[in-house]
Amino acid sequence: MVYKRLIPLLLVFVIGLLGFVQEFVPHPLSGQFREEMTMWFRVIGGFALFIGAYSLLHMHVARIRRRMAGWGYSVFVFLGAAVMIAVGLHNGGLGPLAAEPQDRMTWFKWGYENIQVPCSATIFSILAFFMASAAFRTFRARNVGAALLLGAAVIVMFGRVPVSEAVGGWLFGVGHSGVFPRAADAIMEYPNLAAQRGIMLGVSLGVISQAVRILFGIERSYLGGSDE
Amino acid sequence: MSEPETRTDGKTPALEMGALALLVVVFLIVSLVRLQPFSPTADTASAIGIIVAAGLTFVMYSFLYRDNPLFKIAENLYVGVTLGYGAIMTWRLSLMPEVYDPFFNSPTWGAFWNSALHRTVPIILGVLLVTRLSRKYGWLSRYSYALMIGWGSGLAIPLTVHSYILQQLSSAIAPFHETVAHAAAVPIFSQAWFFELVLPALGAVVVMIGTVAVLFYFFFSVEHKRVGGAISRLGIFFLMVCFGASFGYTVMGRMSLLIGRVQFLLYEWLKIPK
Amino acid sequence: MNIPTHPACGMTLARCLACCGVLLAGGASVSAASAAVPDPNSFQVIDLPSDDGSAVLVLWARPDNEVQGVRYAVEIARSATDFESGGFKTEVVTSSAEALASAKPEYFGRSSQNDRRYFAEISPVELFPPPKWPKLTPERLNELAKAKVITQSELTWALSAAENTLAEDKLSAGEKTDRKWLEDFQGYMEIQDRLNELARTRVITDAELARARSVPWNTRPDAELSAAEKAKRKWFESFVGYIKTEDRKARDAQTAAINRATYYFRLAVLDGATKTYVERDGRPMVVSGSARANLFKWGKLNNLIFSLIFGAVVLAFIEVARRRPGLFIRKIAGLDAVDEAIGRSTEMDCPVFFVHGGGSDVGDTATIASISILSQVARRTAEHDSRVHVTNIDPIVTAVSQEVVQQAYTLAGRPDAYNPDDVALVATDQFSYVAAVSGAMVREQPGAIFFMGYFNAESLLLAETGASTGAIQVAGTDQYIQLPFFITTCDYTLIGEELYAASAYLSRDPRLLGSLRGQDVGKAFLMITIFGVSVAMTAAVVVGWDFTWLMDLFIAR
Amino acid sequence: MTRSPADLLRLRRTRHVIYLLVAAVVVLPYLFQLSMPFKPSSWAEKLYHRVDSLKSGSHVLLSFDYDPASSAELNPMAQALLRHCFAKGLVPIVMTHWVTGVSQVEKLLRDTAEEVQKQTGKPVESGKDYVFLGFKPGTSNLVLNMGENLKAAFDKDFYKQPTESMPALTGVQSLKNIDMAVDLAAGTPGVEMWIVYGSDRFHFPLGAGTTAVQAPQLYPFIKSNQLVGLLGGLRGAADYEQLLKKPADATRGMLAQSWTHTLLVILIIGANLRLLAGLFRRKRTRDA
Repeated sequence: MVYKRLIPLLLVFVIGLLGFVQEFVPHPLSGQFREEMTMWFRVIGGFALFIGAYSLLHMHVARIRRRMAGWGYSVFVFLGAAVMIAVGLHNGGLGPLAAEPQDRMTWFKWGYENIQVPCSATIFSILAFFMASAAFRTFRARNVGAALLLGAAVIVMFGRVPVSEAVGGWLFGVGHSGVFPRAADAIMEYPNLAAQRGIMLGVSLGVISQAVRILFGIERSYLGGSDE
Repeated sequence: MSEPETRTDGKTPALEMGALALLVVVFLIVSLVRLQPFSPTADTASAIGIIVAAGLTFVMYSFLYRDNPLFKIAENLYVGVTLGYGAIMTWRLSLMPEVYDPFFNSPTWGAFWNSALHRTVPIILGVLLVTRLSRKYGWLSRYSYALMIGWGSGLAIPLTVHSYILQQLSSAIAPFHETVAHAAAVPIFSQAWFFELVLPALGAVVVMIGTVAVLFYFFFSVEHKRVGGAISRLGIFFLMVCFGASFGYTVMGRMSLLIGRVQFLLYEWLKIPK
Repeated sequence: MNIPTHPACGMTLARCLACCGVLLAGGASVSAASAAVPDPNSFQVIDLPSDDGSAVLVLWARPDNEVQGVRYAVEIARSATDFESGGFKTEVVTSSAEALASAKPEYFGRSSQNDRRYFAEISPVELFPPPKWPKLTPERLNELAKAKVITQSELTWALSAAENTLAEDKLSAGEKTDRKWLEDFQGYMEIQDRLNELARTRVITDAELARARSVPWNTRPDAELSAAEKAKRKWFESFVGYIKTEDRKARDAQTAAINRATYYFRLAVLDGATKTYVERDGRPMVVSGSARANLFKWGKLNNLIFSLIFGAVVLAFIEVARRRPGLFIRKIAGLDAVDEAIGRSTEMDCPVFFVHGGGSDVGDTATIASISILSQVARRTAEHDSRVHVTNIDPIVTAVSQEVVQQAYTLAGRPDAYNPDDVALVATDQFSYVAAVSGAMVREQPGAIFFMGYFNAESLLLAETGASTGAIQVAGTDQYIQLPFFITTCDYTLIGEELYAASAYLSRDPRLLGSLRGQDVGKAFLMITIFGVSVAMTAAVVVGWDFTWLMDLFIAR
Repeated sequence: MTRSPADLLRLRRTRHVIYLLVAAVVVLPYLFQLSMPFKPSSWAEKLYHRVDSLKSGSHVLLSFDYDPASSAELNPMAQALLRHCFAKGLVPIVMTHWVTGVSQVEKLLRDTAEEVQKQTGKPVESGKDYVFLGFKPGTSNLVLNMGENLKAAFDKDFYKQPTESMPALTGVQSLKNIDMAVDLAAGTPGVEMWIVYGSDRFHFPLGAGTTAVQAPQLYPFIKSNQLVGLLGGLRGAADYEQLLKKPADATRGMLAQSWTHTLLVILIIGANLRLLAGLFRRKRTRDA
């Protein structure tokens, strides 16, 4: 009990207090201390990799072993990981201990630039389609709130692109071509700013109070729910 | 572009399977014709790279139409590749420079002892972190989190107060007296008076009312009835405008991502001239 | 025509008379200037407050009858005797608004005195920098060439570079390479010259000393070297790197020492040609002072006070809640839908999805909140005898979630129904996470989906795919840029702080309810401040009071 | 809101139609090149003029905190900024907080340097005319350390050259010595982190460029003068290109942008007209 709970909680409190205090201390020592801690976390952080790799692969092993639906596809996870790690260690013939060669292509770079990058970019870009469909489906002025939501959206959306200047000029005369952009800016600068400031202040109070709970060992869920 | 290149999933009729196969063939032919990967002059590796990238792009888009075997393959491959990439990068950027080199590549004994002195504890903590995987010894990892999360929380308090509370508070307060001070000289009912005093002041009022109303909406200890109800409704309205606005603002960014892909497919895969 | 000017203060006689009323006798220049000399008692040196000990402040009063645009010379020496020997440095301060103490409220506060005294910020290490390593002189280079350390051709480059003092951008490509060569060689020689010293101070062992000595200077590219030479060079490079870091530490220590030392100061008024010292009993007055590393940033006092008070309030309310359970908390729309959603997916015999945000991290507020929501959701699913799928992107959050879910099933009395593979890490990177989760959602057709925690761009990608499966969706995040997407695609959305409140609302855990109450007090304070101070400040401006101190209370430094 | 399978099917059909429309609207402008005038937003101008006002030889820290997924939006900005820096003889100190960004940032930097070299004929070398520090883990803590001592935080640059005696870094001991910083970020770690741990503590002017999504989140910081300027999304990049008088990818993209936005606006209005019509019809039937 002492080792499993008490000491960790004490550790949290002590280190947290140090972290809190050093923020107020201009003395060089506090700077050096922070540098040291940073280095510690860089080191510790590296080890999280093993947990990640294990838990991910573990799930796919289970799928394959249990012949769960679509287990065959899980093989490709191992394929991708294995090949990528292999070429990464091979590192264009220099081996894992050398720095990556800058001047030439390695298969590791190739895999990154031709598999990972296009996949990420494509999935990200799917948002374009989803925004269109989401907007079409849900931007209906059913009540005041919804009306405000869609009104603001339409104005800002339109005001952000050059075409709005053309349309504005055509509607309100050349002198007023900036109508839509200005309206969009106004919305962004006043109501939007207000709401965000509200959320921001509320959330930051939440953050602080949680930090306090953690420091005083009241919030412990990060230690894992069950004790033993 | 989004017109799916593949149109099937396990259960759909042979017709769609056929269409899928056909599209794959078409894709390959087009690629080979446009990029000539095997012509003696071409840089085969990068040409094939572009073909793979373009193929994956289409496969990912095909999900927009329907889930299908090619997507399932791509999805799992992608998960694997990111894992592999992450692993190698962690080795290169964290484990090698922070753990391996300081001990096994130290130029002098001085350097070695130096790293032994400073790095032993964090390395032990790192190893403890990994015990998370074991049901029996998992609790050991708590020492590592305790350190990381404790430090994080301790640091978070003053920094949050600094940049999110004080900064925001002072810039929420400033506009009023600054506009008033600034526009003190301008004659009443002049154009300048309107644009330099009245408008900014109105804006400031809107922002303040909005901020307060939204803060009130997040008030949990009172029922939102009568006056309170009215204020929190106002808060909701402000939130709605805010959400609408950032949705509208976001469209732009998302569209440009799509544009990015289109540019890739047009300029690099199909090689159409700019 | 030429206007007669006063020899001392260089003003037209008329103005000179007006200002200092000196006798017309030209010889009386001393008394003339002395009238414009600061009061000796005001001349002082103090440590720069709230800093890491790298500077001192020199202060002196502004003379009542100060001459327009006069300049003050602050003379700094390492010992009082250096003033005679001339071994002192001079900082010149021109009388202006920036030079007045009132220009730096963070140093001197806001006192009406401040626009009547000048200050100069002096950083000793800038005036008395630590000695630099001597540059390679032509003589030295010739010796080295004789000693066969460098070849004749190398000598010629080095000499040409050493004599060439043109600026970098004026050099031809050839000259550039020469200079580069010299710089590299300089670095090499510095190390070589310092090896003995390093060995003496036991920074390196004798073996390493020998090894370092044995590395010859050669400029041939790696390609031309033998494996052994390559290895030697590689080792020497990392060795140099190590020595350099050691040097940096040493230099930092040196700098600190230089700053810490005591320095001696004189103050003079530069008036045209003449230089009139601030004097005490006939001799130029000398004051001394030294910089100290301080222990508290006074500028951050408001920050500290707010943190402490707010923290105390939160803790207090948690205690209150412990004593009197069942604190009131307003209804949160959407949380009552949790049961409905789970119930429905049970009827349809579909799994319940719980999706952690792509930015989740076990130290993050939203993530911790979502974990405690998860425990409630899992509890209810267990009671409804339905399955919950938890998708994760962060290994540690995965582990915690597994424990939480297992616990929930145990509490619901169905420990057997818990399957660890239902709580899985499905990907390690944002968009592969999206791909994996979207695929899973489409294939398993969940009846209810919960998106809780720290979301980035994945929010809409996941929620829209989820919507296409027809599941009931409940979302919550404190990332306000992502909120619009949840609002438009989910049936219920917890906005910002509501997410934190949700865990309290569902669990009725007094600790959470208490801190929620504490946060409400904080919000009340913020609302009142924003409103009250704005009004007060505006009123002050209108009436013309000086309320800057009120604003200072909220300045973040 | 329970949905019947029929509803879901209809929804799917509508979705597919919308997807096709969007795709068409994005692709078509590329097949018919047109151009469209627009004037830069005030915050883009602020940033541009701030950079433009720096003396040649000043050090500008550029933190490119994004990965390939958002390069479509941020690469044009990065390119424009680098071009501007090189043109004005400023010394960009480039770094990234995103592991996944390293290689593309490196590529972008190299390409831009080469391009400038070609145009001006003057050599643009790493370590002399610019520095690429590359990536180091530690995010906020890394920034704090750079504030203490930049050369200790990065003792070597990306190309393994020691930073200690690097010509490009003369006079730069820590973040306190840089003349300006600009952060292009696609998320966290990003601009807010740079504000909290960087500019607020070490007092250098900070400009920002973000994906259009992030931008609204930064308005409060502009209002409170914690940011000197802001480029929002592709439009921001296009604005900067306009100001630089070097139109490139972003400017080209604005056209497709305009059309897609218009399409969305039309879709939404259409949807609401249908809603109105629906209400109207229901009212009719009720009256009858």
